[in-house]
Amino acid sequence: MGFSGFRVIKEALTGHKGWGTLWRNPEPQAEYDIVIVGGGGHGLATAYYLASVYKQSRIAVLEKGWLGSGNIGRNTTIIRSNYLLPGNQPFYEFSMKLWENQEQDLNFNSMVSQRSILNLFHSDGQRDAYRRRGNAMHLSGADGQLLSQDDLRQMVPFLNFDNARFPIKGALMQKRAGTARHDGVAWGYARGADQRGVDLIQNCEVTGFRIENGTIRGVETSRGYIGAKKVGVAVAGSSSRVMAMAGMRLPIESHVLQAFVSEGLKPTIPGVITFGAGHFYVSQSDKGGLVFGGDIDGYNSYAQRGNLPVVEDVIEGGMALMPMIGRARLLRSWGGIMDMSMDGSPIIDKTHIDGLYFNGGWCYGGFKATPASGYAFAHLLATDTPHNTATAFRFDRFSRGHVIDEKGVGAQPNLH
Amino acid sequence: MSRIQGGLIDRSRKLSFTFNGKPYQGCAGDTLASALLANGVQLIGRSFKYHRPRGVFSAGSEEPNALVELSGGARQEPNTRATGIELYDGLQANSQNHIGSLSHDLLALNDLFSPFFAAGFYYKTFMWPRAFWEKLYEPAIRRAAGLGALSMLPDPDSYDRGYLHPDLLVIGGGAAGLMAALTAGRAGAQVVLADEDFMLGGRLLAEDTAIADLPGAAWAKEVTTELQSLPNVRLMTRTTVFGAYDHGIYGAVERVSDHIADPGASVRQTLWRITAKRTILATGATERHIPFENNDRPGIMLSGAMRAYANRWAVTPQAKAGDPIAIFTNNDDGHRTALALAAKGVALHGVIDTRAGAKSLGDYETFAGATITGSKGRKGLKSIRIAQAGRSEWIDCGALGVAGGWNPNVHLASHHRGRPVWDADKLTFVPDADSLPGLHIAGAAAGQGTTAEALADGARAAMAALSEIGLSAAPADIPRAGEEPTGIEAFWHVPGKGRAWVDFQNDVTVKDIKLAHQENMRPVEHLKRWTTLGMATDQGKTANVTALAVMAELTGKTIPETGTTIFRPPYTPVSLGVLGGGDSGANFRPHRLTPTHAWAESQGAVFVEVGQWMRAQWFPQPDEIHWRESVDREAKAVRDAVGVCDVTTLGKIDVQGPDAAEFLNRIYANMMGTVKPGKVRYGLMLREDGHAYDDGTCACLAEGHYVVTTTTANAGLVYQRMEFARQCLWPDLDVTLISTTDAWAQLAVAGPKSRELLSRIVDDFDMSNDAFPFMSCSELTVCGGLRARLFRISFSGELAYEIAVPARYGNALMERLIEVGQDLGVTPYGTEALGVLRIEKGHAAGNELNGQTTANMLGMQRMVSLKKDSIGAVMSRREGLIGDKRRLVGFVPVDATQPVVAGSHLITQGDPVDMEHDQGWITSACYSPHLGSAIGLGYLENGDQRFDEEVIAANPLEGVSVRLRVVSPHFIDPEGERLRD
Amino acid sequence: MLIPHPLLGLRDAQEFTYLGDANMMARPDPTGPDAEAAFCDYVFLRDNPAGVHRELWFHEQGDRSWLVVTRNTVTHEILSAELATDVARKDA
Amino acid sequence: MTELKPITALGAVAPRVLETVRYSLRENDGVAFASLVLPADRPAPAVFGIDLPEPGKYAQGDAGKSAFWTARHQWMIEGASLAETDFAAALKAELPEGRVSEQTDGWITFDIFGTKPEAITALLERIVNLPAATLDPGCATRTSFEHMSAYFVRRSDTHLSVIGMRTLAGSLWHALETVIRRLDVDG
Repeated sequence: MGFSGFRVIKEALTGHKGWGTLWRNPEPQAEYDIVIVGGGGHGLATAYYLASVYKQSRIAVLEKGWLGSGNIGRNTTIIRSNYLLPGNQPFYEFSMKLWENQEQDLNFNSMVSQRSILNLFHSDGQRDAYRRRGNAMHLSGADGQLLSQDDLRQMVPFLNFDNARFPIKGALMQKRAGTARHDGVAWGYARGADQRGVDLIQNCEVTGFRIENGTIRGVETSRGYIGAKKVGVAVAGSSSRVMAMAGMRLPIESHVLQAFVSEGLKPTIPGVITFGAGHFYVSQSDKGGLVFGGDIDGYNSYAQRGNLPVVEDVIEGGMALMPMIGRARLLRSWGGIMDMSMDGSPIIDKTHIDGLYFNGGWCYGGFKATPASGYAFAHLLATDTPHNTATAFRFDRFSRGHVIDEKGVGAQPNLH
Repeated sequence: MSRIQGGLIDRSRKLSFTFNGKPYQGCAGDTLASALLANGVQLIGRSFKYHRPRGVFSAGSEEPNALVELSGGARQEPNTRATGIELYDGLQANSQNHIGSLSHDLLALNDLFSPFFAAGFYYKTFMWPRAFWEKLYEPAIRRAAGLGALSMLPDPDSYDRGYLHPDLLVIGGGAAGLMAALTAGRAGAQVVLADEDFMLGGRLLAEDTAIADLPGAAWAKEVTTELQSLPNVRLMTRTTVFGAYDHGIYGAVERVSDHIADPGASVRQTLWRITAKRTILATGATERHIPFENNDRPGIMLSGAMRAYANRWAVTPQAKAGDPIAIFTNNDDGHRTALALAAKGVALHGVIDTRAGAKSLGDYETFAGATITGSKGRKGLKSIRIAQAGRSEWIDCGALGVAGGWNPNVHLASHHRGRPVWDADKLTFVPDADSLPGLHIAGAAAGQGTTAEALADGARAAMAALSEIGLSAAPADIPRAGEEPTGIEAFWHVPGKGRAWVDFQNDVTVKDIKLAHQENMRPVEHLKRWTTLGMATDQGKTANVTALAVMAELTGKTIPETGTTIFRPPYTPVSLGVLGGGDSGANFRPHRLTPTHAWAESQGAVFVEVGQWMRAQWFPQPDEIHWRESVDREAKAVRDAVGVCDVTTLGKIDVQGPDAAEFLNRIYANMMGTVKPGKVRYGLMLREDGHAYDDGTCACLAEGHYVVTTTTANAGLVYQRMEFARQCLWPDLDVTLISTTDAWAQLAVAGPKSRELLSRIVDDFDMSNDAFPFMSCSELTVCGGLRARLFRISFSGELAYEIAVPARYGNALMERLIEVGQDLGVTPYGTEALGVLRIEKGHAAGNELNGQTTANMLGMQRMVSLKKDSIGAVMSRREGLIGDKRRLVGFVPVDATQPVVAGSHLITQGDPVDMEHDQGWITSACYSPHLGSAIGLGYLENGDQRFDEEVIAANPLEGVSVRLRVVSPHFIDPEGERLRD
Repeated sequence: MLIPHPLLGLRDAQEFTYLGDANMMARPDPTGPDAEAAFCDYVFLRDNPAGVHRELWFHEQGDRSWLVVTRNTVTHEILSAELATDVARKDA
Repeated sequence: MTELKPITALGAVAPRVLETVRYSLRENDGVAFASLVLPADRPAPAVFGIDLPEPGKYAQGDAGKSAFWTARHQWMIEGASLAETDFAAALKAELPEGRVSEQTDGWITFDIFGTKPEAITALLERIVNLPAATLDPGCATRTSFEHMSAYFVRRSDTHLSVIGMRTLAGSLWHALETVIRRLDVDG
């Protein structure tokens, strides 16, 4: 039964007895047409679009923990399509369009809030680079505006304009950018997939691939062997470990990214703001917490926690940008594992093993990509051809020399 | 008023404060919470979702309810726990999260509609129509949500940082912590003892248990005095250790002056990073409550807190002294509160004990096998309903203490994601002893909760910790402590139809947990996220274990099967001011000043931030109104006469050694090792992935001695990469690298008259073109014996030099050049003119060398030598790099009055303006005074074959598009005659 | 984190900058027959283990030495640290 | 000697001095610096009467000359009041086999004198993240402070030199002055 305001009222008046489960807890079947490894945002979205758009059936999602327990459950919830390079920008704009219809599509309020993003710039060189980027956005059909300092003083008067080490000279704004409720996105896709017959199997860890003559046959799991015609892997934070079971080395390093939330506050910050002269970005959740982050810690890590230097660095940036937050308090910090690729851009591609497909290397930008990543991966799994917005996300771009390096820092993942 | 006898407050020091504008008095030693209770104030705040009236629930940092906005103006501090605010004279506090007054909060309407706000309701609605979310629903939700408000004014206070490196860090100054610190301190170890309270003693201050025949608080004071006398022990009160990080590093915040009415010049708080060889976690325990219908009213609090208020602060929490008090418990600890209150002559209803066999431990009534099934009193508790043996009865009650058992404070032990283990006897999670390397857990934090246990365990932990680091301690003489009963039987919540709160601040009730179960949100993380349990500012310190128990009951699993509770840093919320401490304004990051900065300042230069550097951007003359006038004048002066510019910011690396030439060959794409003494060569560096990285010059001062320059931005990184090559790739090459950027002031002297100008300052040095041609270098002296280095290199395309002198003379050299060159028209120029000059000459800089480009794109493919290996050489030959047809070219507007705008994208005439037809972009642009029009550089597909073609520079971002003509990037002297002249 | 510098003792990791996998010291032979493929592996592919990892740290705020640190990426425990030059000479 | 007049790192004619209750902070523009690298395969000889120190250490020699370890086989040689001389040339003459780089104006010394040893200890707690023993008298090390890299040389129990990059002198002074003034207030 669908969700709606009327339904909420009806259930409230009858003791909430009518709400069913958001999804089933099915036992794994012996074989599926398509097995998705990873019940995070991208895996669940993939399953949803496979079932809804590509009309595939006999699909399972295998999740080693609980649904949404990956990076979809611990991120700073920003959605945007303000990329520079042609390999990226159309894909993220496609994702933005999917966000814009997501709640109605899923019948689930994932609280997509198009409250805008401001990328501040602090020098003429940065302005030129943002103009190049803003124009790339327009070229791909996205929106963007270049704001002056005067515009910003009107819009976000609490920024440190007058006593700054790196004066704020303006910003690239994308109005359609904003935030979404991260858990809600996972649950919305999970519920949608479940309603379309996808088996979402929790506490089911993939422990190996069964590969015969270069073709995938199925996966070994903590709940037994499961046969599969096709296997799609979308396991951010575990990509290298999982693909190593198929004998692959990846152009990926795993790093820790910390994120932070303050205590709840009355409305303070209108949209998303990123500091161009320090490592800091911030938005405010509907509950009132300032949600912010900065750089990755910088060393390989699977520990899901970071260290103090980056905590201090991020918050120093925040204080320099908006010194009115000094009296707010940090409530919680956490760390997620980021699969940092060698050029800072993701991979959605077939592997050299027939029937084995890979989706990963999202660095710390995977959340905003969730809908398009799921859509494009579903397209690849269903049709064996890349989705037209994701043609550049190939494995062989590294060896052939077609990297998609937005930051221009080369094969050093901790700088992307 | 409900002050009673005794306590640890100083009744002789009265402190005035206001709450919601109304004046009150308290005593030194009070917290805001105890002082408000002493004044009969029960209603202090409103809950998050339903805006229910709330009062003080605890006596410590676990407080979910009594949050206030402390102070006013720019110092307004929202969400501050009244239980942790040390009272000072003149304190102002206000309640928060209500519209209208605290007692008549308009948002309390939410409470009436609470059935609609069940767990997860917002995921199910507010979806139609789509546009209403941002415009209507979300703003309304945001206004109602949130807690306190920021002032929106910059934080006026200063914060400090510090670093400590003790042998032993003891966290918590209660019985276990004091005993641990004493044991280690007497053994001579370097000890830091940190406690969040303003007095040491922890729970001893709240109890009446005797130690060594002294009241616990008196014993704590004695120990404190001894610890203070030990030079190797540092006692840090008002200091919260908030996070456990890797390798024994802990973060702590010391509240230096928050408790002082007038802190003067003192910092507000200090962030300490404590690197300890070993750590003892002696953080005690937090009490649980037992949910029952309407258990959230002001006047209902934790039983242990009630005992603390009576014993330490001499207050009881009723609105009126004399209103009777009751205790609801499933364990012996509730009875201890009854005993403490009875001993102070407080009127007691008795103890409602869920255990069938419960008996009174003193002179008060016990209702065995009884529960509380409801309460009344909208803004303060009026009555409770006691159910016993199938009957229930309403009785008047002014305050209720609830005792559900104690949870060890495992927080820091779980910061490395270590999971606590369930102790079925004690009915609680205790931390895994191996949860964190180097950490020993002692006392109530380890489940050793009686005073006697804690004393012994603290001493034991200290000895164990010291022995691990090679220090020995004499076995401590453990003082005798009074007995404390500890019996407990599981009882997690009182079943019923009404709302029974589990998590007070976020308004999560037993019903919400049931709904989460019904909807299959059963894994503990789903439960938390669906209901928001434990997500409030207290991180669910008083709620999480109870919630697990409720879920366990629903699923039929055990509590440990259902889940565990782990906590994330920080232990309690920490101000962003102190975490981002230090300078947040103009000194947020250091400034590097060039050696001529003082002179430039005296000339009225306009400065610009270039990374860490402050550089002169231009030097306005009195009659110049627009910056372009200054820049045009400066650029022209270089083309026509001579200009001087401080270029010290370029990185300089001294390269020495017999293998220096070979090393440079491997670092640079082009052949560099063959540059002869007295010569300079331009060089291009690639990254190992084959992309262009940095460019600069290499001057050979003598055989085996070179000075390499880098771009300003990459100075540090190039040095680091060169060290990598030297140490990690080719350790057998005998070469030395020393960064000498700061040692030399380097001035560019450029223009047709530069030779003439320099010849006026050099000491006996032949400046002629023959003796010192283009790309020469030499060591020499200037201005009567000052050692200097002279390089004949050009960035502007003019005859030009760079001269370096010891940095302290840079300022004077600049003055001298300007002074002696007046007749030549010498002109100082800044970075803006420097940019114009290099664009006119077609020199790539940061906008072109942005890490995405190749030697091909720069037109420098021939510089990548095929005769030798160098970093990036192999990879630069990959198909994608070789096949890249974009080339750096120049652009002029077809209509000379039009601008060229950097960041515009290039589109072939007639093509649609979209990504598919993107042909490149403008990297740099300026107005060229030499050409009298705007010019630009940019990368264009097949650009080197498209000279004279007209293309569109599309700038839809700003709604303009300009027709440009493709030209050579060398707007000036394409043959390079001037610089060789 | 604390890094046990072979010459200077325990130093806070904040004094260092991180490069990554110590395999980056094993630069392929540029003259080999499959040099380009070997370099592609060298530059782009990583083992990225969850567990013991040999990696390069640069003591930027100290003696400017490159260290090979052996560290567990799951627990962050550091098992050893050596001067990269010594390691490179040994491996040569 | 040149007819040009030098200025100090802080941009003035005379070095800056700050006297507070517990500290004296002095810009010392007179120290000459040269870095010395010696071939790895030989034992380090004495230079200007200095036995070149071990890692983390500082040593004094003849006539105001001293040295501290900066990296393996590498030292910074200091010459008090020799900043106006060609100190690198003098060092090269002393030790022809050494590789010498002139560093005099690469660095600036800020001398801090505490009224008592405890004053220096308290200061070190605020500015360097190192165990106290790392900077006992006779020790020297490089570390970061307020986003700047500097050498810290403990010349005696009441004398600490902070040697920072010359172009950062203003920011370094600001940071040191801030800490010193706070310690006067908060101890």
